[in-house]
Amino acid sequence: MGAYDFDHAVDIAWCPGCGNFRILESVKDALDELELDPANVVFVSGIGQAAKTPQYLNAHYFNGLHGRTLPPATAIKASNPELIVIAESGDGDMYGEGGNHFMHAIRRNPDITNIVHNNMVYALTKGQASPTTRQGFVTPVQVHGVTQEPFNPVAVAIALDASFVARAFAGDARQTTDLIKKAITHKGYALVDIFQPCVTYNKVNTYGWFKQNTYTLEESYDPTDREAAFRKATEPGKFPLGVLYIKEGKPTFEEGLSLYRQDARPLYQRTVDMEMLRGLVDSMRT
Amino acid sequence: MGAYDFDHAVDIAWCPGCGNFRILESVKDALDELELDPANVVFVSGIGQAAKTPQYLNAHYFNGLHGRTLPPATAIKASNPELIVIAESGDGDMYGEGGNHFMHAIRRNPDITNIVHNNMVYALTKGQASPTTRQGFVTPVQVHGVTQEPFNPVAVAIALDASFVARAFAGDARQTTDLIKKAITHKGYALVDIFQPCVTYNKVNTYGWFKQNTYTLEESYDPTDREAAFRKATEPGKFPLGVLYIKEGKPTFEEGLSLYRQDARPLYQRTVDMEMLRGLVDSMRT
Amino acid sequence: MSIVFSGQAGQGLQTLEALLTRMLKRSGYNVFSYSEFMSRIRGGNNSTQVRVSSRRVFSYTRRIDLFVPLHENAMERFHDRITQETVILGDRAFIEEQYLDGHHPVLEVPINEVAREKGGAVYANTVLLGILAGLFFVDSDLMHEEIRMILSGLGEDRLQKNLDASDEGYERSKKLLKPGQAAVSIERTAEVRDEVLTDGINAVGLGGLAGGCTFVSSYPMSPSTGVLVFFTKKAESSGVVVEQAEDEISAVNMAIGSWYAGGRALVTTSGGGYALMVEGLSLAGCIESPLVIHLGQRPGPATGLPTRTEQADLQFALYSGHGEFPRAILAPGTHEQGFSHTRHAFYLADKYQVPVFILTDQFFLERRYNVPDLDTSKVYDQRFIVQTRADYRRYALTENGVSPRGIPGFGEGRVRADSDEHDEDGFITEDFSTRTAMVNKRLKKLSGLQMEVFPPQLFGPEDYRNLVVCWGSSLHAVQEGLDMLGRDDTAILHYSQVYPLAEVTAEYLERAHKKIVVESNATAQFARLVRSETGIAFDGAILKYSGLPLMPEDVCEGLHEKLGKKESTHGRL
Amino acid sequence: MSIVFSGQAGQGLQTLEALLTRMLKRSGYNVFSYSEFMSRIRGGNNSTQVRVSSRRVFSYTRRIDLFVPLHENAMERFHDRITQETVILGDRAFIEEQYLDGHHPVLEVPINEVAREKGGAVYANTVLLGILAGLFFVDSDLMHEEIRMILSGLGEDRLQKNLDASDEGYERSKKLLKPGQAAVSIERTAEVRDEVLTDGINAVGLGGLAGGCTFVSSYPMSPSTGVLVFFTKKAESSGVVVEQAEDEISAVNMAIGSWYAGGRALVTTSGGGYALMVEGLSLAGCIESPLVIHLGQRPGPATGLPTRTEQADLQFALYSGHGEFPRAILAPGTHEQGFSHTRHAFYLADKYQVPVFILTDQFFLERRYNVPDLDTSKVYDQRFIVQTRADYRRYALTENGVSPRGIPGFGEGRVRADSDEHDEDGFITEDFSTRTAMVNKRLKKLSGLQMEVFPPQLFGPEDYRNLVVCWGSSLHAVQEGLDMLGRDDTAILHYSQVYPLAEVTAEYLERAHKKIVVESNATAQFARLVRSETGIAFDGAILKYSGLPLMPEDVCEGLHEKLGKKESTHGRL
Ligand SMILES: Cc1ncc(C[n+]2csc(CCOP(=O)(O)OP(=O)(O)O)c2C)c(N)n1
Ligand SMILES: Cc1ncc(C[n+]2csc(CCOP(=O)(O)OP(=O)(O)O)c2C)c(N)n1
Ligand code: SF4
Ligand code: SF4
Ligand SMILES: [Mg+2]
Ligand SMILES: [Mg+2]
Repeated sequence: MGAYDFDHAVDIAWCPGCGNFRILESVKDALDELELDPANVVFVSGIGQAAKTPQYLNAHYFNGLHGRTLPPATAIKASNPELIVIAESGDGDMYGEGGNHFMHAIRRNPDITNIVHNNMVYALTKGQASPTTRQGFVTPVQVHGVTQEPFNPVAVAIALDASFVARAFAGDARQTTDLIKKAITHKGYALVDIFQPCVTYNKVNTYGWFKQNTYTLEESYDPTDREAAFRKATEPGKFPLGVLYIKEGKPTFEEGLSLYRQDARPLYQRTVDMEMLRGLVDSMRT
Repeated sequence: MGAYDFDHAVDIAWCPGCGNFRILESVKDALDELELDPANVVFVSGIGQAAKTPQYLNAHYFNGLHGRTLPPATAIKASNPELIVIAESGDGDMYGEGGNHFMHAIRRNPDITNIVHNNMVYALTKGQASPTTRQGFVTPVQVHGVTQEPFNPVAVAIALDASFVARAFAGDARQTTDLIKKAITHKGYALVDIFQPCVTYNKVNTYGWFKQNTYTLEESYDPTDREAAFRKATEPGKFPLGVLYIKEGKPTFEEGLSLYRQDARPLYQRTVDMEMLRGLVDSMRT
Repeated sequence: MSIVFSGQAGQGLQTLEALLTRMLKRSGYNVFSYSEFMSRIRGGNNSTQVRVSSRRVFSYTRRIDLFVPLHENAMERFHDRITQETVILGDRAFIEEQYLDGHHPVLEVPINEVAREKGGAVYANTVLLGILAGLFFVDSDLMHEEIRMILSGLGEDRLQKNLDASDEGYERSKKLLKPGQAAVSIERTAEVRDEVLTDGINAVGLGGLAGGCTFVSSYPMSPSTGVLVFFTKKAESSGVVVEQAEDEISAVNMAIGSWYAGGRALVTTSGGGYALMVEGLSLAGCIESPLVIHLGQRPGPATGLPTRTEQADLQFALYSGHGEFPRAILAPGTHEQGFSHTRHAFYLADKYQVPVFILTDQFFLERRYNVPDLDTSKVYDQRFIVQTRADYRRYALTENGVSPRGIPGFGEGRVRADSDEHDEDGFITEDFSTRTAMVNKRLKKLSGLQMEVFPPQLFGPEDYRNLVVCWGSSLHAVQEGLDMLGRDDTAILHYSQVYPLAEVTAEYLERAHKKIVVESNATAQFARLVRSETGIAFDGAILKYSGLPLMPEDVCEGLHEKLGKKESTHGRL
Repeated sequence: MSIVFSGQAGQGLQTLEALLTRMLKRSGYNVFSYSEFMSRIRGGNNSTQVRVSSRRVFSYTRRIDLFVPLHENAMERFHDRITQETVILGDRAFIEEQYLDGHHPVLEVPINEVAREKGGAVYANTVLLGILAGLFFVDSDLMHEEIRMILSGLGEDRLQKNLDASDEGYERSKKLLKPGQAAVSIERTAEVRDEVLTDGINAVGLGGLAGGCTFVSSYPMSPSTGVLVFFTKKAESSGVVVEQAEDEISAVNMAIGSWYAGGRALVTTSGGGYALMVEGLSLAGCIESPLVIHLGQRPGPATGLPTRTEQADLQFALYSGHGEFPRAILAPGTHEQGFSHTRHAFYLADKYQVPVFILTDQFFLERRYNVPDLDTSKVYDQRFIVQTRADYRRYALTENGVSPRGIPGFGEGRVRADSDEHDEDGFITEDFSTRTAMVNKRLKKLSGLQMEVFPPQLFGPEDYRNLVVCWGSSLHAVQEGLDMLGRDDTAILHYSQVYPLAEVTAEYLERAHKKIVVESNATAQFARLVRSETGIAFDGAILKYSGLPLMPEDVCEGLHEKLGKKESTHGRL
């Protein structure tokens, strides 16, 4: 039993065979292998099937609103930089409803890990298209098949000069675990977009399909080359798995907060400086 | 007097010398040169200094909410594809508050023109940083200077495989006019990000600065090469002006709407099909 | 008669519900059905209630006459509803020990074994359908027809297996009853056979089409997604632009944009999604755009109980949006009203250029029953847009506050819509007296809206002693609950429009000795609204907010408690 | 004495306002100032009113004693406020013909010419400052000191030119008055010199610091941006994380995230921005997060009048958010309350784990006057978080509905916050009785909030015949307006907390013969709230919604009309 397992049985609300189970295991393995104390680990999620993940591991969690995973995650890290913060949710949550936060969190570069279960569908609401749904995919709302360009999260993240961009496939547990570990240890915002088969609402992008349509980046691949990364991120055909892009040396959001430079204490340990306050009021007398 | 000029004096609420005046003229010139009937042209804007532009030319306008320029623009075009729709607003409006719509409008690809006055600042609210503000820029809210990565709209648009991406500088009226004309005649979503000096709140990115920090793309530049476009969009140093990227042959949003295939009439000309309705109700008897 | 199946998500209860209700209705029974289900795609425990009756039935009842457990823990959540009168039908393996004590009527059928014999566990539902068809004396040809209809997508082989499974169930039903035990004896009515079987989703959707809806932009959210799906299905045949937006903010701004350009747009959403539309509502208020909002309520706050029901967003719908502007809120109580009120919403929105809400809830949308007809003869197709002249002014000041509405592309004029305060032309202004005039102009429209209010409907004696007030989807539970209580000194006043509040309200309330409000929320929101308008307070409230629909039993017990013992009333005795 | 300068955006009126009010206060005058300005950066027409008095002055008055036009159309918007008593001071070129008819007292000073002589038109403001310093007998050293202080950023050369310009103005003032014309004779008070001169922005900001605020996330929006800027300026010295979010949705979700992790967070916004926070409010309600929202009202709907004032978001603040959960709404009337109530908001939010609003408006935030002190001795620094044990349960059911609040990183336990309905541990549940228990738990907190309500303040005779009720920023205009009317049978009841509504309300209202409400909105929202809680209707309402602040004259005239001629009252005659 790992540090993140419960000591009692848990009723998991996912379908048997769902890729989410694999991701849950990979996440727990990554945390265990990094020997992170669950008392310091906070999961932040939105709403959706993927967003239920934090319920099933024994850490802190903040299960907020659909699409609003990154703002609280950023704030939690900024309010107590000692915490390890993992923002984990679905493709609809992160790239659809939450698309604006996705872009601006990347710009802000908080030291958090952003895990996205990319099943190319809105599963919890029963199978509508998500931003990453491939063209032609038929759903109850997209009755003639999706016509829009699928959202390419890794290309957009690279265009935003994100500090860490990786892609994984839930079916490859070892690689997924390793990528999550790298993302957690990376300093700065780290995206791990994970292909996740939804066995109920996505009968096209199955385990087999993902297996056939992905490959692992060569050892020689240099993730610090932005242009090459963009090429990889947008190349037609199979999707590359691995760390696509790393921008080294970016300062994090928390590092930019001047108040921690003089005093590293997290916010909850601080009290009102009465003298400072008195001084401020008195300065308004003259 | 052009077709878009009023026959009476207009009190324009901009500062003397503001780049917005130049853009206003370029827009009117483009429309005049294309001989577009103002009765068919609809401007859609949000809130901000840039967003006031439609007030100052004699066409239809929908001046909606801050950040919400693209959704109504998309819907107006979809409700009456015969209209020419121009979504025009500021950088804060389009890339900050409205960032999610920016991404998803590009994916949807309505046949509209999206003009963004990029002055790298929130002008109407008195000088806070906008998403495109350069690092180090000091404002009343960013007192130590902006630390975040500036938002690169053209790179993001290319990452989203936008159908037309151009960049202009308000100081070059002829080029700006030409780019707007190209954007309007282009079929599909067309972005024209225009560098616009704000003489009041941006004392760094001035006319002179923009002049020094931009150059026009070589004649030989091939805007259909996505990788090259991304390189241009992200290259350090001076900003290239001109058409950065064109993705040919993308179907537009309106073309994807099945109802227009059988019947091209705009929505306002349609009436309820009573027999169809009766039929639907009767089908629920058995 | 109330039948309840209890199964897991993914077991196909919804198909069974559809098959059974259609089949029974076509056999001449009045039917009602409602499924309560968890916010998960597989597992857990869900249940469907189907009521079959010689009279019309519209509400979800606590009572269970026939209970069918379909998986291992199927009875766990029902201990308080299974009585010694409840017949338990099904696999012995799914019936809890305590009910096999001989004091509970049990009809054992090895449904799963039979299903497996017929090709697999997936055929359990059709075996059960067959059993029930037998018990209700349904014609087996009709049963086959329905199966062919609903399961047509399965392919010939699996279709045939389903037919065989149903036949086997049908056969078994004959042997189920011991000699002397009566089969089901509910009267059938010929007229019912041809009635319209509908849920709230279809009623609202069809009402939208009747109202001339041509544009729907929304973001999926339970329980409102069904209406989006409805329009998608009908998009082509009826000329409706349907778009799944990237978020609710986009959805509402698209809808307003569409109205501006001549569309007649609807958004469908639930509380959390509506929360994101609130700024858009205020935009519609300011630019005087029509807007139709279908708000399907579910329990909050925040994500709450995504697949459950509640009526707790009345105040939110009424007071949301910054600034002051008029609106109307319709709250249909019946499926006929779901249809007619949605149609009416388009009329009101267009005529007065204001946002209009159709306030339903998960129970309203998902429950299904037969109605004689949805009256399509009153198709609403009046258009309020004008062809503009060159001197057109979008916000011309008029007597009643309504300015002729032009759209771009139709006429000579320019159509300027502005979210800033504007003058009659639509240009931004900061003139203080224009501002005051524009506020007055917008608010004046309330008088027009007030004149067209749907009055509340009174059920029961005109000379009531007690008055039970309810709104929206609660109507039927209140009616049946009062029937159960059997008091003839008590009437029901039901509101299918909650704002503007009908002016007769005070008159009705003042005539009552005791006034009880019944709502599916925790704070009696409608009572508060009534008090804010009339000053009148209720004497009691029956409130439910567990997430389950209000049941007749809740009402009956609540009224019993509030009204005391039945008094000899009315001189009628 | 009421002075009004009328100039264009970009002419530096705000600097003049700061210089003048500081200087006059330090000379021993009571001062009040308020600028009304357009939503543009250059041009148009703005004006600043500075009132100078021997008594405390707090309100914006229609009366103008001294009018200074500073550009060509400077008088256009003031025809109805410039009377034959109004002294017009300034450049002849800016004074309209009609006022040069000899019936209006005019003090011609070629301010611009003098400024140009001193180095350029930009020095006009300091010339004017000098003139006023002279008229008010301000010590010229003090004047110089203030100029050095406020204009320190300009560099030595321009600073010196400003000083010279002011001296020249000072000199000129001596020659302005004809023999026999009196200079200004207002009594000065030594104590005033050392008082605190503050606007609402600083009062609220300092109150936030006193309340222990450590996190501010917001998006710029007039008139609330000032509070964001306040915290930015103080961020380092006081340990506050301040972040400009990409939108208001992010801002509110960040703030809630910060509370979860041990911060004490505030968002500052206006109606349109708050509209986007409404889903977040409901989130705070569900996960029982504290949250402090500074909502600076401006006229809506939609973009409305961005730089003007109104009190029209009371109902919106009260009923926004889907689902049902408690909240509190404070509406400070004075700057002292701006300070103390903001501090109190953090206390309430933290103690009850609910969202708390500080409902101000543009007028409240921008007006400036001297107060004796802001009482920092009552610094609030109580923390309500607990160190968790291993068996910690975030939503433990308790007597008063409040569960001990743990945060991650402080203790052994796990802190689980869930926007779905949850059990005591914070895990998602669909159990109906747990749901009901959790709704009850959350709503129970209302009783606690009710017990800590700020009671309304009564001004005037205890045995009043008429009662004038107001809330928030309207207090002073009502007080001065009633003073003008001079009725001693009428009292004022002012609410600085509008929700929960103080229970004494009915008692106060019932004692009045006539009850008049005064609000800066069009629909009398507070009156509606009072009626919804007490059933009591007001006899009349004085409402203003032009975008300008409520003025004493509005109140005086309104009361005169509603109360009729002054009656012989009270037995005191
Ligand atoms: C504001 C809001 N809008 C809509 C919803 C309904 N909703 C819940 S989950 C979801 C989609 C989930 O899709 P995704 O994030 O891809 O997660 P998945 O279920 O596929 O894992 C939606 C639309 C909501 N809860 N809140
Ligand atoms: C919901 C909402 N939030 C904030 C504002 C306030 N606001 C008006 S304009 C603006 C920024 C404008 O910046 P930009 O779009 O770059 O336009 P500019 O004035 O620079 O041309 C802001 C924050 C608003 N009107 N609505
Ligand atoms: S619906 Fe799809 S994503 Fe959800 S649990 Fe089932 S398989 Fe997984
Ligand atoms: S503030 Fe800047 S953007 Fe606005 S009008 Fe002035 S110069 Fe132009
Ligand atoms: Mg998904
Ligand atoms: Mg800008």
